[in-house]
Amino acid sequence: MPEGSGAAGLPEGLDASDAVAMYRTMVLSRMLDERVWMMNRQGKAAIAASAQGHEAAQVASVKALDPSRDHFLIYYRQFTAMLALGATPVEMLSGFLAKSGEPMSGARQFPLHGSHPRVDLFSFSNVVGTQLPQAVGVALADRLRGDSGRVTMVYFGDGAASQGDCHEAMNFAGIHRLPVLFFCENNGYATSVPLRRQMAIASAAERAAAYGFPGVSVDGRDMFAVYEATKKAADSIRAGGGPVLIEARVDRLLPHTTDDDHTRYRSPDDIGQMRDRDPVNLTEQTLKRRGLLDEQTDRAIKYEARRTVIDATDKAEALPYPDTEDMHDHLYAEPGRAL
Amino acid sequence: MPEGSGAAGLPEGLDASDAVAMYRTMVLSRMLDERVWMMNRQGKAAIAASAQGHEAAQVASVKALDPSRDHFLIYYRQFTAMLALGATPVEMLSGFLAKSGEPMSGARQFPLHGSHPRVDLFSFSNVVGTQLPQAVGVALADRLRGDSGRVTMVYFGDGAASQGDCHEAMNFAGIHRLPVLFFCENNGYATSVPLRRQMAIASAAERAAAYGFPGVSVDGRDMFAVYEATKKAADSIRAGGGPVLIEARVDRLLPHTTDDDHTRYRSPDDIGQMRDRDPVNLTEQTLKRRGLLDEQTDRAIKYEARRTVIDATDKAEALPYPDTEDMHDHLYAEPGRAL
Amino acid sequence: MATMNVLEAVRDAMRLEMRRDPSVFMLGEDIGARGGVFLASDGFVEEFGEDRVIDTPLAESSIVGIALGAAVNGMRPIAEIQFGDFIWPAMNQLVGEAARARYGTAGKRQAGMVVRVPHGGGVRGGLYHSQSVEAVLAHTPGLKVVAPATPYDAKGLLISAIRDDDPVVFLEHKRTYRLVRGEAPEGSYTEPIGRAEIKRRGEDMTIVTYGLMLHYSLQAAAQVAEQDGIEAEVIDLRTLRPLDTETVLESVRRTSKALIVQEDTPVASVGSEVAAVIADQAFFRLDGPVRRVTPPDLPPMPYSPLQEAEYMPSPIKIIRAIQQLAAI
Amino acid sequence: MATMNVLEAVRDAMRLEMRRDPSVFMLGEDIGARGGVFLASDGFVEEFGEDRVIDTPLAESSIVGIALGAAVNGMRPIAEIQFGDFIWPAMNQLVGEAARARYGTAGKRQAGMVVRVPHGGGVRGGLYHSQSVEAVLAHTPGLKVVAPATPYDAKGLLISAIRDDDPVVFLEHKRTYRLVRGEAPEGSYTEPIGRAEIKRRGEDMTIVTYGLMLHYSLQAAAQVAEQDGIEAEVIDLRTLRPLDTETVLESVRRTSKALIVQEDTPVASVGSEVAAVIADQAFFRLDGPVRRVTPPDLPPMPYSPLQEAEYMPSPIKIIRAIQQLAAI
Ligand SMILES: Cc1ncc(C[n+]2csc(CCOP(=O)(O)OP(=O)(O)O)c2C)c(N)n1
Ligand SMILES: Cc1ncc(C[n+]2csc(CCOP(=O)(O)OP(=O)(O)O)c2C)c(N)n1
Ligand SMILES: [Mg+2]
Ligand SMILES: [Mg+2]
Repeated sequence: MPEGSGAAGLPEGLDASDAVAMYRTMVLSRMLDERVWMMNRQGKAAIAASAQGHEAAQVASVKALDPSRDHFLIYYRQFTAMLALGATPVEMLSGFLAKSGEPMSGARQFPLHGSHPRVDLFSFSNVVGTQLPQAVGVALADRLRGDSGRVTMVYFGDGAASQGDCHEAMNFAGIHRLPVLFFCENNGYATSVPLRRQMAIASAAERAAAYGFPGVSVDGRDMFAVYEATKKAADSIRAGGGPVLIEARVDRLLPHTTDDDHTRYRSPDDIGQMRDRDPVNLTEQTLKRRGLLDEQTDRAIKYEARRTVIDATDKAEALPYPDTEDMHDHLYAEPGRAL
Repeated sequence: MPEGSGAAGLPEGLDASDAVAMYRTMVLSRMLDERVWMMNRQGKAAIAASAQGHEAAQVASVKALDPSRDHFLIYYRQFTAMLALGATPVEMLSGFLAKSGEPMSGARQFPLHGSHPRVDLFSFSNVVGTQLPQAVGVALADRLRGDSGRVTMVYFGDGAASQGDCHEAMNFAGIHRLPVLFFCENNGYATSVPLRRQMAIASAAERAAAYGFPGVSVDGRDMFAVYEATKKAADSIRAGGGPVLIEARVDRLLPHTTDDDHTRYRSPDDIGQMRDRDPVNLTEQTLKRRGLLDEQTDRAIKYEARRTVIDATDKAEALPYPDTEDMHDHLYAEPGRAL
Repeated sequence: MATMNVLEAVRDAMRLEMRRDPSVFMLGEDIGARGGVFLASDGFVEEFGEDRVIDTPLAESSIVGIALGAAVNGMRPIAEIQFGDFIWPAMNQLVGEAARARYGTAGKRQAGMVVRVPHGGGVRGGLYHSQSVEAVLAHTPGLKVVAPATPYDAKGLLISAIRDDDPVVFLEHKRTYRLVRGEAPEGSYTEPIGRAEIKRRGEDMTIVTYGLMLHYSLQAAAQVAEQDGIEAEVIDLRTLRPLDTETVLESVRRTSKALIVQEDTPVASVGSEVAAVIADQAFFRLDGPVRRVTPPDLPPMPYSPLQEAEYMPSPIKIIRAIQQLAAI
Repeated sequence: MATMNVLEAVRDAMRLEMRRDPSVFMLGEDIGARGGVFLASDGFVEEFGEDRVIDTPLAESSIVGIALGAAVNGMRPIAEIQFGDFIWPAMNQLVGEAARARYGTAGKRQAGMVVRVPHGGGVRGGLYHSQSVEAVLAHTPGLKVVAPATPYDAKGLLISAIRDDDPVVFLEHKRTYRLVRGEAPEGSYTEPIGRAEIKRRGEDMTIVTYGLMLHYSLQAAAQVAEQDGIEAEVIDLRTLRPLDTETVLESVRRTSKALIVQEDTPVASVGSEVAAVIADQAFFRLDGPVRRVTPPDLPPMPYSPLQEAEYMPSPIKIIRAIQQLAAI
């Protein structure tokens, strides 16, 4: 972990309570994520993609931005990011259970898809990579309005980097030096396809050079490193420095989704090794080692998270399914039912 | 011009008669191309894209390859390349006049589109960039059959480099180290859009690094430089070294097509400067300076070209239009007319 | 009122809206200094600047994807796809994303944007500068698809499209650009999206058409009226999604016969839908089959001139179809 | 004969052809070690090696574009698009390029390739794992489009598709993969592309359908036969392009009534075309409107279970439509 200039060697901009709060979100995310997986096994959640292993990268990258003015385009694996941005556990579970009141899409879509009513965050579709040109368009709109100082943060996976849309988006952003932060959560796999079958280079960050802006690769299991890199990038973007690409190297601790079985394509060694660098554990150890977290607080955080999960589960399960009639709404601005 | 190790400082692999033959093709191409433009102004050719300014790059890149075993995927501006590959002047004109016997598509398509009956060369469509993944597929087929030693040569413009397909193609070729030569004729414009509005980097060749293979930028007005770079790339590809990207820096001496007026977006200076580096003139001067071409031969070449153009014009104009009934053929392998 | 052609009507509509609303901007290939390959934005970059008239790289998927993102963030983009034939790389962003931005967020986001698409044949465009691309667009819930045929409709409908809060694909038939002239108000006005218009009254049969084919159909109708005394009603759909089936059905119920004329290939097309709606909802008022005039089921369209002419529906072919249907 | 489900039939067909013809190879996302997300190629990389079972990057346009290039150079690729919903980025290479490779070269090149597309809904797939994508494909001259509903048809038609010298899009309904079991020969056999099949005989009306809806239609037909004495004939189109209009017309001329059942949304769809053909060519034999059962004209399809169930056509809805049409 980088030894920053702040308290207890924290990166500038973070204090001890921030660090603990970030850890708290990670713990909550992990436990809620585990619950979702269980709900799938119980037949309650039709499908889930887990953020386990991505927590540090997500919580820290969100922390480095400013949700009061920045835009967030996410993808399906951003469970922790959504919590960090303010989605409630009940909201999250209502998505997995496809229940009424689900805030993103009214449960028309898979979990995490749609748009959040309180946060400037959207994810229109499951079609991998489409968010990248859209993010560039969001940033362009800010530029055209003269609305400066905002960052458009777009998350994507290593898989998405292979899409034509990724190229077109980065190229346009580079030409116009738009305020876009391209944040690649590189977990080494597009479902089952390993990185060496996805690109002939060592790091996705190298791609930035092809578009004339900086690319940075960072250990995505290290919350402070991600925070520092993202903060630096965001500052530069806000100052008019143009786009930045960050690659956060993470692990996908679980199979691609609840439908997947990663033992078909990952060796026991591979799976074992990544478990040893679980970012939630790493963060816990680091915070304790640095004296930012004591045992008692940690226990309280975990207890609280467990209670929150139980409570959210009860509440989400008690929700009804959306009315069938509702599916006819919002096709066009004009009200009116299709045939 | 590079001073190679061959005769009169020619690049290895070229002798004096090759150099003259290449020049002869350039002269013919230029005169025939001028004729085509004129035929458009006369209302005989509905549309034409000119290769003027691209001749050296095309003739030399073809020369560095081996049409008896290599594959060529071209685009609409490859007028000189087609002549160099063996298309006859009458064939070329029949395309512009949309006449019966047009060899590529039976005049179903714009000139230069379709597939040549004698050369392993095709261009399915006008949709810019689509040839790039197709070329990768052609090379993949060779690889799968164990048909080694063949190069798949794919030509494209700087405009095409912005397409998602370009990214996807290069990425796949890089991963599988396929025998593809990506040859970009960078004339600085996609129709009216100048390079700085197309990419934030100085040279399209820089893109290769993003895909893990070498990229080379070469002065495309210099026939010998293009030959050397292409030969070296082809040798390396044939030896199993994987793809290479070559950017040939050229000028588009005329407007984008006969429908265009480039004075709308190019300054008189810009237009004037490029005329001073006309590759046909440059080549003539170089060959003469090096003693490879005397005045008499030059005159003969030009005389012969003029005769060829006149003769081809007569023949092509005398051809009938294709039968209307023919348009029903070849929709599927099975004969039979659509409704 | 002023006399203008379709291209001028399009230009006029855009200029008026660009002047009126600072959130309107344009992006596409060669729309800046070049003024668009058809000169639809001639003079725009000079008047509105490079920020609002953006020459993009040659990359259609991003043109639509960026427009979508900008629309979601409150701007009103007008994206130009240079030729309909080049819309295919953008289909994912258009059909998969923009069309569902509102529906997939249950109304929390919207994508008020226009995708202008010069399209259609009969212009010596060959296989890749002649296509009709409306079938898949008309199929897609969430899109609006407009295909005007006259300067009046082009201008009024384009202004409506720019102000619309949903994604509108605006199909401009290239052949009508300079060929079709007509009256239109000089100032701003709107025509409603989603309404067909009866462009000629008649009681013997209903011709349903749009785009360039409206003009061929009107020519044919005039001729059969004169030479055969057949009075064909001609409906210009104008909007292909949502379809104004009411106007069509009301007419067919009156005339009892329907002929559909389109330039697009026949299978699973806009014309198929019109026929299907008639066969379902006007069946008992029909006294003859629902006929269609379309090109052959071949890729649009051959480059060589005789084949192109043979491929395209023409007034003559429409006349023949009218006569045959009238004789039933 | 063996009993198998649709997924096993697909796997069997591919395995047999991979063994028979070394020019057959596969490319797509997760088809290697993962065996495909539906396990259609389970065990293939082990048997045929990484060269012939290629895990591609996540990039659909190149999957189809590379397949096309390989096909043109003499191989017989089977490209997999993981879900129909993700075919949109590849539309350009498929509809714009592959479909026209033969036509645009006047027969000098061909693109014998298969694009396998698991598609369809009723699987809790939400807006992006449920789509029907056949309309635009069926619209496109130069493509062949196959949509089998039974293991027998899936296996025989897929073998035909792999051997076909033109691009074939092979639509596999995800819900049928494990749900639908049936008899099929163990060895190799072909079923002809372009032929519909009457899957149930009847004289009171003709139901035209395909894919998952075949099974719902057969259930509905059996039930109305039993409870109402209505004998519906059920035609399985099997191939959506070229359409076997002969079989449809022969049947409708016999039964005088037509009901079209499809899972795709209604507008400008395969069902529209079938209706249009009937309204044109069987008009004088019809004694009732041509009816359609489709989902509402909304993006397929909501994720929440009650809405999804309401969205999908069902045997009950088909029964109601049969009864209504029979009563006319
Ligand atoms: C265009 C498209 N193709 C295929 C899929 C199916 N799919 C869903 S996620 C995924 C892998 C994505 O990998 P990556 O971008 O690395 O994200 P990760 O899941 O690893 O976080 C695939 C192939 C899809 N959703 N969209
Ligand atoms: C996908 C697509 N978009 C737009 C066009 C229209 N168009 C034809 S050529 C061209 C410019 C191509 O520029 P470049 O690739 O640099 O080739 P050049 O003409 O300069 O040789 C454009 C925009 C097209 N043919 N295909
Ligand atoms: Mg990944
Ligand atoms: Mg260029």
